[in-house]
Amino acid sequence: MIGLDHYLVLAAALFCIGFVGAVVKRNAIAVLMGVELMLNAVNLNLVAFDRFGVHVVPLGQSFAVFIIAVAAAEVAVALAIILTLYRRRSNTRVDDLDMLKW
Amino acid sequence: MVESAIGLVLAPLASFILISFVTRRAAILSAVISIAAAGISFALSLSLLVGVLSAPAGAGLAAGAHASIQWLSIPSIGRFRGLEIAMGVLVDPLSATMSVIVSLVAFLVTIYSLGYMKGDPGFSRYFSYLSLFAFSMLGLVIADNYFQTFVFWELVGLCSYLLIGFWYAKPSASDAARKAFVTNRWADFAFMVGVILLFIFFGTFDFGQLSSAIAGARGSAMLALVAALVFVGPLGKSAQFPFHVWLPDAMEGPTPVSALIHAATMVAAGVYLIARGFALFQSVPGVMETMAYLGGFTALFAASIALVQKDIKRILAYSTLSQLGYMFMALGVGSMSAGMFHLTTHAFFKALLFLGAGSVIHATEEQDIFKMGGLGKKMKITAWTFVIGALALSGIFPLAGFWSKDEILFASLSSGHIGLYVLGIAVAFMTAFYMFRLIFTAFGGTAFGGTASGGEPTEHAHVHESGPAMTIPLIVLAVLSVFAGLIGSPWFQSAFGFSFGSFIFFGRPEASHLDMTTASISTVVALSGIFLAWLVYGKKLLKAERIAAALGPLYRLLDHKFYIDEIYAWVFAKIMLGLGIVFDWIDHYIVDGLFDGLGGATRALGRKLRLTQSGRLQGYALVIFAAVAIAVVFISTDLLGGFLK
Amino acid sequence: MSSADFLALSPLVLAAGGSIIVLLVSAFAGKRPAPSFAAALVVLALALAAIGLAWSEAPRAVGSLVKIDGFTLFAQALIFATAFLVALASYRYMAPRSGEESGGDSGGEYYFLLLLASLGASILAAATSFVTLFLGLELLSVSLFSLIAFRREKTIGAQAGFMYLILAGASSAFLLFGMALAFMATGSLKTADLAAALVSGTPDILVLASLGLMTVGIGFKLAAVPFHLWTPEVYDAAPTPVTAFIATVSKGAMAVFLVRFFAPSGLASAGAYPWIFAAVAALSMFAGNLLALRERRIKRILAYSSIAHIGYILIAIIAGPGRAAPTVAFYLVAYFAASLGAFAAISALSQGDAEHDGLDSYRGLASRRPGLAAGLALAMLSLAGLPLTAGFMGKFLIFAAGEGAFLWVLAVLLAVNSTISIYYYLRVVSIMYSPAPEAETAAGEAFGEAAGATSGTPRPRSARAFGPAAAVVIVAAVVVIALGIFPGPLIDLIRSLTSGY
Amino acid sequence: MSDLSSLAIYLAFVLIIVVALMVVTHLLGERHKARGTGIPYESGMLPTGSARLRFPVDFYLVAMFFVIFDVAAVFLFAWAVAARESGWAGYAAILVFMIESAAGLAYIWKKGAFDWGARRKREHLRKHGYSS
Repeated sequence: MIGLDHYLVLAAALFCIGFVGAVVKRNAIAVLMGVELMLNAVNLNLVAFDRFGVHVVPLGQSFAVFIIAVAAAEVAVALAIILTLYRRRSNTRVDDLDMLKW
Repeated sequence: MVESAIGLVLAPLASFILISFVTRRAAILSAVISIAAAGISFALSLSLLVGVLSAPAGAGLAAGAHASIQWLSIPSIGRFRGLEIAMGVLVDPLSATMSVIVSLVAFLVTIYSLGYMKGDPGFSRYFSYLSLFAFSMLGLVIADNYFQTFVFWELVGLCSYLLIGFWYAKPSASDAARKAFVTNRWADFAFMVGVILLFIFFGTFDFGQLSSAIAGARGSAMLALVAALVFVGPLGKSAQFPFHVWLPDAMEGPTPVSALIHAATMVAAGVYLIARGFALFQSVPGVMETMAYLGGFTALFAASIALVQKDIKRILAYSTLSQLGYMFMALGVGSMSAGMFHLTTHAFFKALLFLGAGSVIHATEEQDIFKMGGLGKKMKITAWTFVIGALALSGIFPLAGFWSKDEILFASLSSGHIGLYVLGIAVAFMTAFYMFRLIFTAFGGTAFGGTASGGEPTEHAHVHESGPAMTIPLIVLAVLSVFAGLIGSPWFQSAFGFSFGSFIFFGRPEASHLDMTTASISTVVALSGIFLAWLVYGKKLLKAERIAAALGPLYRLLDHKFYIDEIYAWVFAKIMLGLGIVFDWIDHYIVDGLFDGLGGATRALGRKLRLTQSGRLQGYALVIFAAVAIAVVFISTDLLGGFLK
Repeated sequence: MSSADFLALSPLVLAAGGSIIVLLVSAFAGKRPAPSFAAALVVLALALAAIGLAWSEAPRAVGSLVKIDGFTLFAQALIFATAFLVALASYRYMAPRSGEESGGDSGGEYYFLLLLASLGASILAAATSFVTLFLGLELLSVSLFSLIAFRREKTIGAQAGFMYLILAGASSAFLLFGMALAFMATGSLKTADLAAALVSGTPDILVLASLGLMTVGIGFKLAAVPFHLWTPEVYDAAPTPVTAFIATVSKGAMAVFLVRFFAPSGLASAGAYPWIFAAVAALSMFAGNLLALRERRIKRILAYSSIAHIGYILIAIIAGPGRAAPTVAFYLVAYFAASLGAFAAISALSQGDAEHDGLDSYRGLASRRPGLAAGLALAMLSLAGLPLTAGFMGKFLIFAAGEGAFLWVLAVLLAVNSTISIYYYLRVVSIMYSPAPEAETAAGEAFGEAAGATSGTPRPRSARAFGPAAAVVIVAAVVVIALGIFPGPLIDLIRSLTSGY
Repeated sequence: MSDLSSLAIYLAFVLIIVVALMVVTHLLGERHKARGTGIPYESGMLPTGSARLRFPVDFYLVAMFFVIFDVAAVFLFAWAVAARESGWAGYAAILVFMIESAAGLAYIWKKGAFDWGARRKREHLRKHGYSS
């Protein structure tokens, strides 16, 4: 029987994979995907708590829906910014974001 | 009485506003307004003094008037302690006397500036600052609580900043201004902490309420802490030993400013504040002892530096430090009367000396005394008034300085501080020596006294006496320097039934006296100082160079002012900026370094981690992660029993 | 939703609806940003006016999502007013950049995004639930990503926007993870339930872990050490008015939320948690001030100084119920006014193409633009906490709130830090008031006598005399002075509004 | 406090996995760097040109719009499930939501985001502004 623990471990693993992805990857889109993975790990957590908790109202699920929507907005803005950068620099590697160094 | 007190503060403020916004293009009008405002303040302060004097004799600090309004009131709710801050005026002998000194010197200096600043492009701006300063200083003097005092305290600091850096095109001037401000802020930081602690312990800022509250708390450790912290504020403003570095540099400002702010009034504000809060300091013997010895030390320290200075204003600046040290010493040995008396007389003769120096600088455009010489013949009024000021400063009978210095020496002796007494005598000797070194070099002899020359002789051909706007204040101050001391003399006591000591005092009125032993010792010492200066610089029987060479390292030490500036610069550069570098380093390199470190560890395996190449963005993310880990672990210690509980 | 609910939410509703209108205006009303600008100002003014309507219903909890009370309304009014001033300061700054470079866009979206960001901040300031906290936060963040990257002709802005986006995304993921854990521990998404769990006996490890994780999201928005690393770069790269917005509204809203979160329970009794805040406060103060000492660019100086100011505000927040709310409210007003004044002055100087950022370009400013120099100097002095400025009263109130042994150390550190900060604030001032290296002749006097000297040399277009940004500088200066001399009325107002805290 | 230990383990997992993943990525990753390592394998043929062709930017735009409006549907479904229970208030709320979505749609339409087929026209517009 799959219980809460399984979901939690999965969510934690997802969160970590996402974080490592965000930290390790060189491609801006991959970094973005890492961040999105972290958010989805949270969604998994919320839904699992909702399912295994004793709540009458599916609070966790509805919260997850909001998170998904916000994540989509974030991705849209991120892609727009990446596109702007891409047009100018013709690649999307994060380590080229070095103009901010001084 | 309260109305006059408010009026005397507001007149310069009105002048400041008027000059800044209306008459800033009309230079002469600005000066007239400023002078008029200072005159009004002076007249009103005289009326205050008369009012206080007409109170029954022996009323002491109780004579006068007190009025205040609630400025800020936050009632307490729950754990939030209420905050009641009043703004008020306190008129008593102390504040009345001080306001007379301040407004009188301000009045004279404003008139003097008319001549001194003539033709300066910032003429109006100068007078507006001067009025702003008069407002702030008078506001400080009549404040009835620590909070208001602090506000005006900072404001005079700001004026001092503005005026030292008045010729801001000169880098040394703006550097000096910043140095003065920042040094004072360090002292004010302790002062502020002290004041707020005071409020938290006693629930009020009011001087009157505090002095009765403090009486009930004598001997407690927190009172000692508060007194020590508050004491640091005056140390900064009066430029006592660890904070003295800003005052000599402050001479970059126009000379009348040095006379008003950095000799007569603002630097004396520290002494005034100690007198104001004497109840607080007096209840902590440790602070009083520190005050006495620190003052004595500064007096000796500064006087010794003054011995070798060449710049006329710097000599006077170190002399001011030294005299302020005297005042601290007087207060420290418990004689508020002597301290305030010396403040009064010093205000007159030191303002005179500075204005005299200004007159010389104005005429010769030179500050090095060894490039002057023979000025006595060309500038008779300046020279004679300068000599009077120097005699008064040296404490020659019966000039002002004699009486007040004698009070201080007597007070230190009678309170059992033999060491301080000896120190005071030594300082008196040095004072007489460096003042007459100055006079014999600059005013005596022929043009270019002969020791060090540099300019062409023709340069001084045009030197002539300054105009009446400058000489009249000199004469007035010279008269005051001669006679002001008499109000503390036994003769005055017997003639009018009261004297300085029975007018301003703490605890018990202090009788005026003329102790023949101390008086004659100090006079002899001062005269011998003058004599030595005459031998070296007047007659040139002893060669100054040879003395300097003989003293070698000591001379160098004095010439470099004991290297205090260098030490502070080192501390700032090494410690403050060093810490900045450390934080900078953490921000820039720990992040990269994390990766380099990881990379270094794995390089042995044949390949760098890919994240070594990644940008700083990801480094930042990793720092966030590390912070989370630390936070979670730290919080969780609560569950494991918790080392914090 | 009852009509009372609607009234209580009317500022938010107006801002939300208005932002849609501004968006449409920006697309349909021609090529100039002016219509959008005007529409945004009207919407903000209406939202500000609606605060009065909402006040008639306060305090009122709308569901479990938001609670409209005096403190919230105060914060919202502050946010909208600040956004209004930021919009004013932006107009000329953004104007030359839109139109030519960006392929014909009106650039009006800028004002839409600004509105949206202030809406997010207002929601954040009213949040009583994790859902509204998150939504407000993200509304604010997502708008800021676009605002930071708004100037498409500059890659550096896009880079900073992307960096901010990734870091904000990651930190809000941590925040959300914390919320999920709190949801599990308490079975509710109300912030009050988490706060209650925090003080009830020995807290669950879930509760503590969730707080630890949420600290990241909160700390990131506040830019407190060690979550501050993005600050200098984003401040530097973002358009100056946006920087002003980040420094004020974005941080202030989160500070208000924190105060409200800890108001009922008392952070001081929450085990090790206050220690974390204390450490963060101390680190922020020192890091901010010491890093600013070495900086030579004014926007970065202000970035570091904002880190230090968050440290000061955190002290007030730790002070707990009864003290935190009024102190933070006053400090925010003082800090907002001074920051806005400084950034608006920089914006006013940076019109045209050249960004006025290096300290050296401020040399002799006092003789070229005496008014702006005076405004900037006043802002600096207020940030430094000099008496008779709002900043002094703010610091003083924090100091007075720091009663009690635990906070004393912090209060003293505050005093030490405000002394250190004098160094770099004063450096800016004295550079402005020193003569310009190239124009020795014109540098003579700044004060009246300068009129003849400067009128001879023609001013460049960028130095156009008076614009909306200059008006913002004046407003800020007036507020700074007024609060420094007569803080009483505002404090009374704040106290009556925050009586529930 | 049984959940305590399990959660401690849970937290430990979080930490361990992060570290483990970082170690594993570099342990398993390619480590040799011969000449041909970086070249894509094309059945022995040397590749000509990059495999990564530049897609027209419009694809990304459409993808983005799809994501945004697709996610909006989530709210519609959620509302639809509870449409009866939520009553008129729910209806009003979803109506506001739809109006806002429509406004967004109107905005991007006006901005010309949907003219991606008519490449020429778009280019022309970009040059001369969107006035026509």
